[in-house]
Amino acid sequence: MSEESLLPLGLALHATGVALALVLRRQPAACRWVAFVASLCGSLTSFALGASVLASGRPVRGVLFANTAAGLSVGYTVDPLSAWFLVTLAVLAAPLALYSVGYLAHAIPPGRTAFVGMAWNVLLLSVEMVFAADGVLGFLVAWELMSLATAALVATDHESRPSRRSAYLFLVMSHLGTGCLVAGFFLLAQAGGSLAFADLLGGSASPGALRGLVFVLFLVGFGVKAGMVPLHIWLPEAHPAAPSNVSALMSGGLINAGLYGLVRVGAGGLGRPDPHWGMAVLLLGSVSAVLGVLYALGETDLKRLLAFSTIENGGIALMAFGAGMMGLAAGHPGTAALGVVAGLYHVLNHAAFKGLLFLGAGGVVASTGTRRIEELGGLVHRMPRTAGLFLLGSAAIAGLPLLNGFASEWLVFQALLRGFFSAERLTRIVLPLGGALLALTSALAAACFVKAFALTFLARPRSRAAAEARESPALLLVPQAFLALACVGLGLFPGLVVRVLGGVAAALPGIGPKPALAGGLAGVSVGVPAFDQLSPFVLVPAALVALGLAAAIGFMTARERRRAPTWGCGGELTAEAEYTATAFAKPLVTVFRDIYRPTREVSTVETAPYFASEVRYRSQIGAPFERLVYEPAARAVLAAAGRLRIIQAGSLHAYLAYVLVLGVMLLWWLGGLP
Amino acid sequence: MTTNPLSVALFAAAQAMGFLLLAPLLRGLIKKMKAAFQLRQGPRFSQPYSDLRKLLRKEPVRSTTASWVFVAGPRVYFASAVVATTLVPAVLASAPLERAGGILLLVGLLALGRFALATAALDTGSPFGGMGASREMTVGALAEPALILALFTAGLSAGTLNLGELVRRTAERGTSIHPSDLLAAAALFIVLLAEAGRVPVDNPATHLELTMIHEAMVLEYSGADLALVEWASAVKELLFMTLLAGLFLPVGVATSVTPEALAISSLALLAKIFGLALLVVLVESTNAKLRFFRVPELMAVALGLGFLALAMRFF
Amino acid sequence: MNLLLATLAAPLATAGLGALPGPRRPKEIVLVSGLAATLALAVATAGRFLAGETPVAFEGALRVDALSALVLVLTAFVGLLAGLYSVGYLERNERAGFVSAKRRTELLALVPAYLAAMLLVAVSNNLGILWIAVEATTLASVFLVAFHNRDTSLEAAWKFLVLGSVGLAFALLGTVLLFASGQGVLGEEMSALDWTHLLAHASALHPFTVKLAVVFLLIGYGTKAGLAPMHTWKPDAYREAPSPAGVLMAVGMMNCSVYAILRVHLVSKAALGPEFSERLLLGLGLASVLVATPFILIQWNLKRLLAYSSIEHVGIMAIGFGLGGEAATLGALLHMTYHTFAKPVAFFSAGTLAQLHRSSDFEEIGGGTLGRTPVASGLLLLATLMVTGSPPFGLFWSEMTILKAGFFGPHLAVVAVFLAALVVLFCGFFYQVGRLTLGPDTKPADRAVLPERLDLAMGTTLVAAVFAVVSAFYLPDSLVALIRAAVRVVEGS
Amino acid sequence: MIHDFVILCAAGMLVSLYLMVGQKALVVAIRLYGVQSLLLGVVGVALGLAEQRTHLLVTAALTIVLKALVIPWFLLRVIDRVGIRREIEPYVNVPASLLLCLGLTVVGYRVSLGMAGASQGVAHQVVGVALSMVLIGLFLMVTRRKAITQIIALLTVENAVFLVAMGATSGMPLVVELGISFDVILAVLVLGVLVHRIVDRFESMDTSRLSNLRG
Repeated sequence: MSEESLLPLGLALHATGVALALVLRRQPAACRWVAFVASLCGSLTSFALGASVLASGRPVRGVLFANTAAGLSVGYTVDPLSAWFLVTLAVLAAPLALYSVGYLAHAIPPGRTAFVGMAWNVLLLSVEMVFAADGVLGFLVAWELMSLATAALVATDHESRPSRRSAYLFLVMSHLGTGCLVAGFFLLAQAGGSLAFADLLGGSASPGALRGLVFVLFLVGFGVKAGMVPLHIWLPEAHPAAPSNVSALMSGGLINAGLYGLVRVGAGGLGRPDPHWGMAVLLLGSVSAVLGVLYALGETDLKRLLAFSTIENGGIALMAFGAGMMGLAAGHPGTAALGVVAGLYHVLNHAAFKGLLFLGAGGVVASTGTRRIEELGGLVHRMPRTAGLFLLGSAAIAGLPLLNGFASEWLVFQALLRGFFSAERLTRIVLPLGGALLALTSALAAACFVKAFALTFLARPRSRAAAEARESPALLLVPQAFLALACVGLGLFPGLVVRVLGGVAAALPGIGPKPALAGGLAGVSVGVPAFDQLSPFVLVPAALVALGLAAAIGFMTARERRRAPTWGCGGELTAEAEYTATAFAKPLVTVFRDIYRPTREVSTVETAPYFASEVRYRSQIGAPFERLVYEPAARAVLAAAGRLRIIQAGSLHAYLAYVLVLGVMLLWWLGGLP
Repeated sequence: MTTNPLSVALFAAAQAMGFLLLAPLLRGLIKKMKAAFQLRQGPRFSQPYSDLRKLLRKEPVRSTTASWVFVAGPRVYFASAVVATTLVPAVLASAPLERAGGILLLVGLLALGRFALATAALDTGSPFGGMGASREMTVGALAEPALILALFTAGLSAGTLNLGELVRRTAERGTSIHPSDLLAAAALFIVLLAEAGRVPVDNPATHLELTMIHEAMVLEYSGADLALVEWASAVKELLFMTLLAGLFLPVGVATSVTPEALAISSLALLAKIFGLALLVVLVESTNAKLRFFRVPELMAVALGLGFLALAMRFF
Repeated sequence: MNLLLATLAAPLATAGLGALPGPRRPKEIVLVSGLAATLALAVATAGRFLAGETPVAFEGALRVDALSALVLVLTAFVGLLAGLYSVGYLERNERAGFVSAKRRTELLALVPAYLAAMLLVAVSNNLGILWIAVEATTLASVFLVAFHNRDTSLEAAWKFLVLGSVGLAFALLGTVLLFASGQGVLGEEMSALDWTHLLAHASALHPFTVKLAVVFLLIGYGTKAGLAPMHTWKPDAYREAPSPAGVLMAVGMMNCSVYAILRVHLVSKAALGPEFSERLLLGLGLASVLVATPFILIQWNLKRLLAYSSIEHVGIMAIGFGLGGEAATLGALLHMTYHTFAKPVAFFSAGTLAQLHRSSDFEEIGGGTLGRTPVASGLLLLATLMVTGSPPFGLFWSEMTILKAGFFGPHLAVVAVFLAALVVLFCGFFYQVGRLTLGPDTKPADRAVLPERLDLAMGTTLVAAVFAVVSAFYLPDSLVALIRAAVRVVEGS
Repeated sequence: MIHDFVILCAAGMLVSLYLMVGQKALVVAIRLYGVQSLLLGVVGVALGLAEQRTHLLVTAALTIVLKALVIPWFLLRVIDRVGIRREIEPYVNVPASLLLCLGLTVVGYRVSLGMAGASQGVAHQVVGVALSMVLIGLFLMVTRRKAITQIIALLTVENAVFLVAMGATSGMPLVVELGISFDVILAVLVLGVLVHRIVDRFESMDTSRLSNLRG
């Protein structure tokens, strides 16, 4: 089977999935299997393609279809960068497909199985096409399809207002983005006239005001999808509203589309970037990362929490890319490569652990019927496997050593620090600031996921539903196990990943070969002379020994162990007394109150003076961007439209007057002509 | 330095053992000196050892609510601390496992320990555990950036983030007291106070629920579990002091494995740590514990110091 | 007999037969077969043209070049769809117990008559004939607007007729002036007003008079096309006219008016160079797109929504022609073609919803129609995707072609505004259709809804949908050749 | 001299239009329209005789018969049927209307100057008159509420067009001419029918009431 035919094959598989789902819409069970097995095969195919391209480093090209009338043909090119994103997508989508089969069975009404199956395959098809498109039009088609399919999936449960609303919000935002992309691409193509990426994004764009404008348009257009603050507002709404398998795909797969675009244009695609570009990306990334994790920390809805953490991780990747772009601008391909590598690595890792976490959350939601952390708790006893996997995911996303999150964040730090020696003054302040913010981010992420895991799974159940939860079936657990395995593997052998990514970075215009980092089975080493290196698996034996020692100490010394109820200050300790998620986050919310702008209300019901029979406490975290930017804008537009209603007030005389005025104006203008 | 796996393993084991054995002594030392400051007799130096022995004898009582997480927590915490000791150069100007990684890995390991313990603390459903975990993570979240910035200052001025390499280079270069080093050291010291749960951040001696952080977190632990936690905390404290000493005044560090070099550097290390301990005691006995919500301000100071250090060094 | 004349005669004959009293079935069969014949003849005529000859009649007063052939075929296609749908439409109304036999006769006669007039527009080579034909379409359609004989339909018809007549008066003035501009050049016999003749002598025409004429002609035929600010009759007329008539107006009439405008544009280009009329078209087009935007955001009625969408689309075409150049013209003609395929789906599905709910107002239909009338609502959503220019459907390609040409051209500001308007239009359209089709069932309790059936009307809608979807991926080579040839006609190369 | 005569008639038509603007009685308006059409016919006859154009004569005859006689008669019948005699207060009062019409006349003439170079000497004055008539007629439609008035105004616009056809060209080709006239008649009939329906339905000819379709 030749490489050229792999992508068409994969897309065809997805298409078959759509068709078969449509045919079998009356038998949900069969429909599930067919649709998602098709999607699984499609993902495997695109994985094979991506892998072979990454292995050989040679791009694969081909033509998909041509619209003869408009004289437009849509071809594809899978170069290492595309390949990397294809692989990332497949790593997530393959287990997701399996999960979906089991999940949809009891997560959505059977009548909609076919719909979800179709939209799902369309979505994957379009995302793969986004990564593979070799020209503007093909890209835009795929991009639009992606948005539409996603919106459709978010609106799966369209009877509920939130999902309708968030689907629409998503549609609007992504259209704003698409508009910017269209303008950007065509403005860029204006000079050459060709719409092929090879000509547009080959780094041939000549510097100037126009190029700056184009980059801003791209930053907005792709930033929307990447969940970049302040364009992120759709993300925390849309991701939770969708079924969990879709949420996982959106968080782990779709924001990558935005990041992909930014790498394409940022890393030499528009020629050597201006220094400000990289700085802008870095700063926007830092803001996204910090705000994302802060809001995640303040969140008590499990899936919203994960969505906000998606914004955080997108931000981390952006920081890396930003640092890379700054390096590129300063003429240090090594640093640029480091930044790109770090960012791409983090993208893959994020796909792995965010997928894992969303799937776990999906299992929890499916078995308890609630997403509110306050109503969960104690699940570790009822769903031990899910709990274990979720804990691993949490540790990974918190950037703890020996897991993949740590590896990529380590590289991001390296990227930020490498820029250091080679940069001028302003950069030297921006980069360490970025480092500090990254450190803050990962520390907050640790706090956030202690909360996410411990308050969901540990202690006593805080609701009936939680108390009666039951473990997810194997069909849901196996994919999670796979992703968990990916988290461990990617964490233990960063060297191998970096070696692959070095090739990807080298293939980018403007970076070229000789990235300043070496990777191998032994691990990663950055900079010459050795600036820093990382080989986690050296630590594995030490860790095992130490753990063994600890276990031995605990085991040998104590003769017998006793079980006793938790000390409740003398009283009976009930689940109500437990620390809640809100309480857990309270100190940090207080510390960062200037960002959260929380509104709280405390109401006390006093039976007798000084004897409160009950105290109610509500705390709401403000949404500044919606409140200060988007809602006023929307209101203004609608108000303006409402005022324009007068044009069509129903009076024929007015209508005739329009014609008269137009006529008079034109005649007057004509009379003025020589 | 050496790369032969066996010798590396031995080296690592030796250093870890060293830390494990000496850490309680440091605790004892500090207690004693504090007592001396307060004109009290105070416990013996070896008191912490006896405490550990006692705890190890006792049977651990575990909550009926708790799960395996509760058991795993202290062990991971302990392990992470022990592994961390193999990443910092102590007597020799090289860390046993420095190949594994540098500053960032060290910070990561400490974070891992904190993560494990905080998670486990929430397992019993005791409000104190929750409170402690929440506060520990808060302080940690603020201390970590400061720590990283302080370490970066040292690392970047030496041009490497690998602790062994770092100490070697500073040792070759000799101690140059650049103002930024002082600032960074100060930041690191504040972080040390926070990480070791010292006044003014926390008070290791108190058991008054509303003020305590670390103690609240481990309130439900007993017996060997508690012993592991305490021991690991002590190791962490010693670790931080060694780090401070190694990074900012690398006087007499052994760059070669000769008996006299080792002897000198061990003595030097002991002296430095004694000095740091004295400093800690001074701070502890001259300051009152801060209200919890004032702690962030202290951490902000540390962060500011770290950033300033970096800026001064490179701007 | 002349194929061209046959093409025109077929619908006329159908109309005549339709006007006769008689039982329902046979008349319906006559209608459908007549319109089918018309389509066949139109295609044959176009085939003749492609084969290399140019069909003419009345010594060149009627003449088929690429542009005419394109419009002819598209219009005949819509005519057939409208015919099929109107039969189904009448069936439904009888199920619901409206529509007397008289009304039925009216519809069965007027639809083909209207179509005949439109076809005449498409093939007329003569300014005078063109004007007469357009006037005829107006007179034929005014009673279709007034069909339901409600207060509102009378109002709409009145506005439609008065505005239309004013427009036609302007067009006539323009025609006369154009004739006047060629005094002593064109001669005085009938053929003096032929396009071919005018184009041949374009250089000799008196420039200023031509400018004057072009202004009046553009306002005049712009009124029929529904370019802002002469668009005001459209929403009323579309809301009141029965769906089959609506689609004839929205697609057939629009194509024909655009055809007329194009002819004027050609003469103007030949006589004055491109800038003059291109600037006018650009202005009117942009105005139309911008006017449509707010009303789609605040719309309260499904059919009016479609009216504003068609104002938007005619604006897009005008912008395309106004931008000028090979690419933009191709985009505009493609837009016309794909719009012809996509709009019927929208009109028919909306018409079905309106008919089953006995109203086209959003309040009276109520939300969540996807639950009550899944097929129609699904088709409406599909149509929404099409008319908002979403990929992979045809209008996306044409809009992209126009945008590309625009961004490559000098009018960056205009194109930027245009693009922004497109984005807002998309959002507005989806908001309206979304709140109609999605969500929980919020049908007003007092309204009964006819059950959805796979009747002839629904079948027609499905067929139209299939055509629209297929056309996005595949257009027959002959049609493509026709479009390309039409581009050459407009670009005069 | 024939040209002066033509221009005189044209001016007369304009005057009649001004008179129309100046008063409110429907009957008078219709009569004025008749006079206007008659003048138009006279123009046709004059030009036809002067330049020996038979088909111009035919058109002229057609105009006189249809527009000076048939249509007025038809309209008068309509208002008899409807029984409405006076135009109620227009949107713009009479003095203001007259001023605005002056302005419109200026616009018309200003444009027509551009045609001064056209082949015939008379052309641009006639066109000037005609353009101002078109604008004023439209203005009349904008400001008057009664359906009939609007129809009359529309017809005067048509007259203006024919004036151009005769004065500025040597008459349109006959076929076209006939077709157009036929269409105009049809249009008037249809308008009349609609007016009937409207009056039946709304008991009024006041089109300003027809404003229920908004947005």
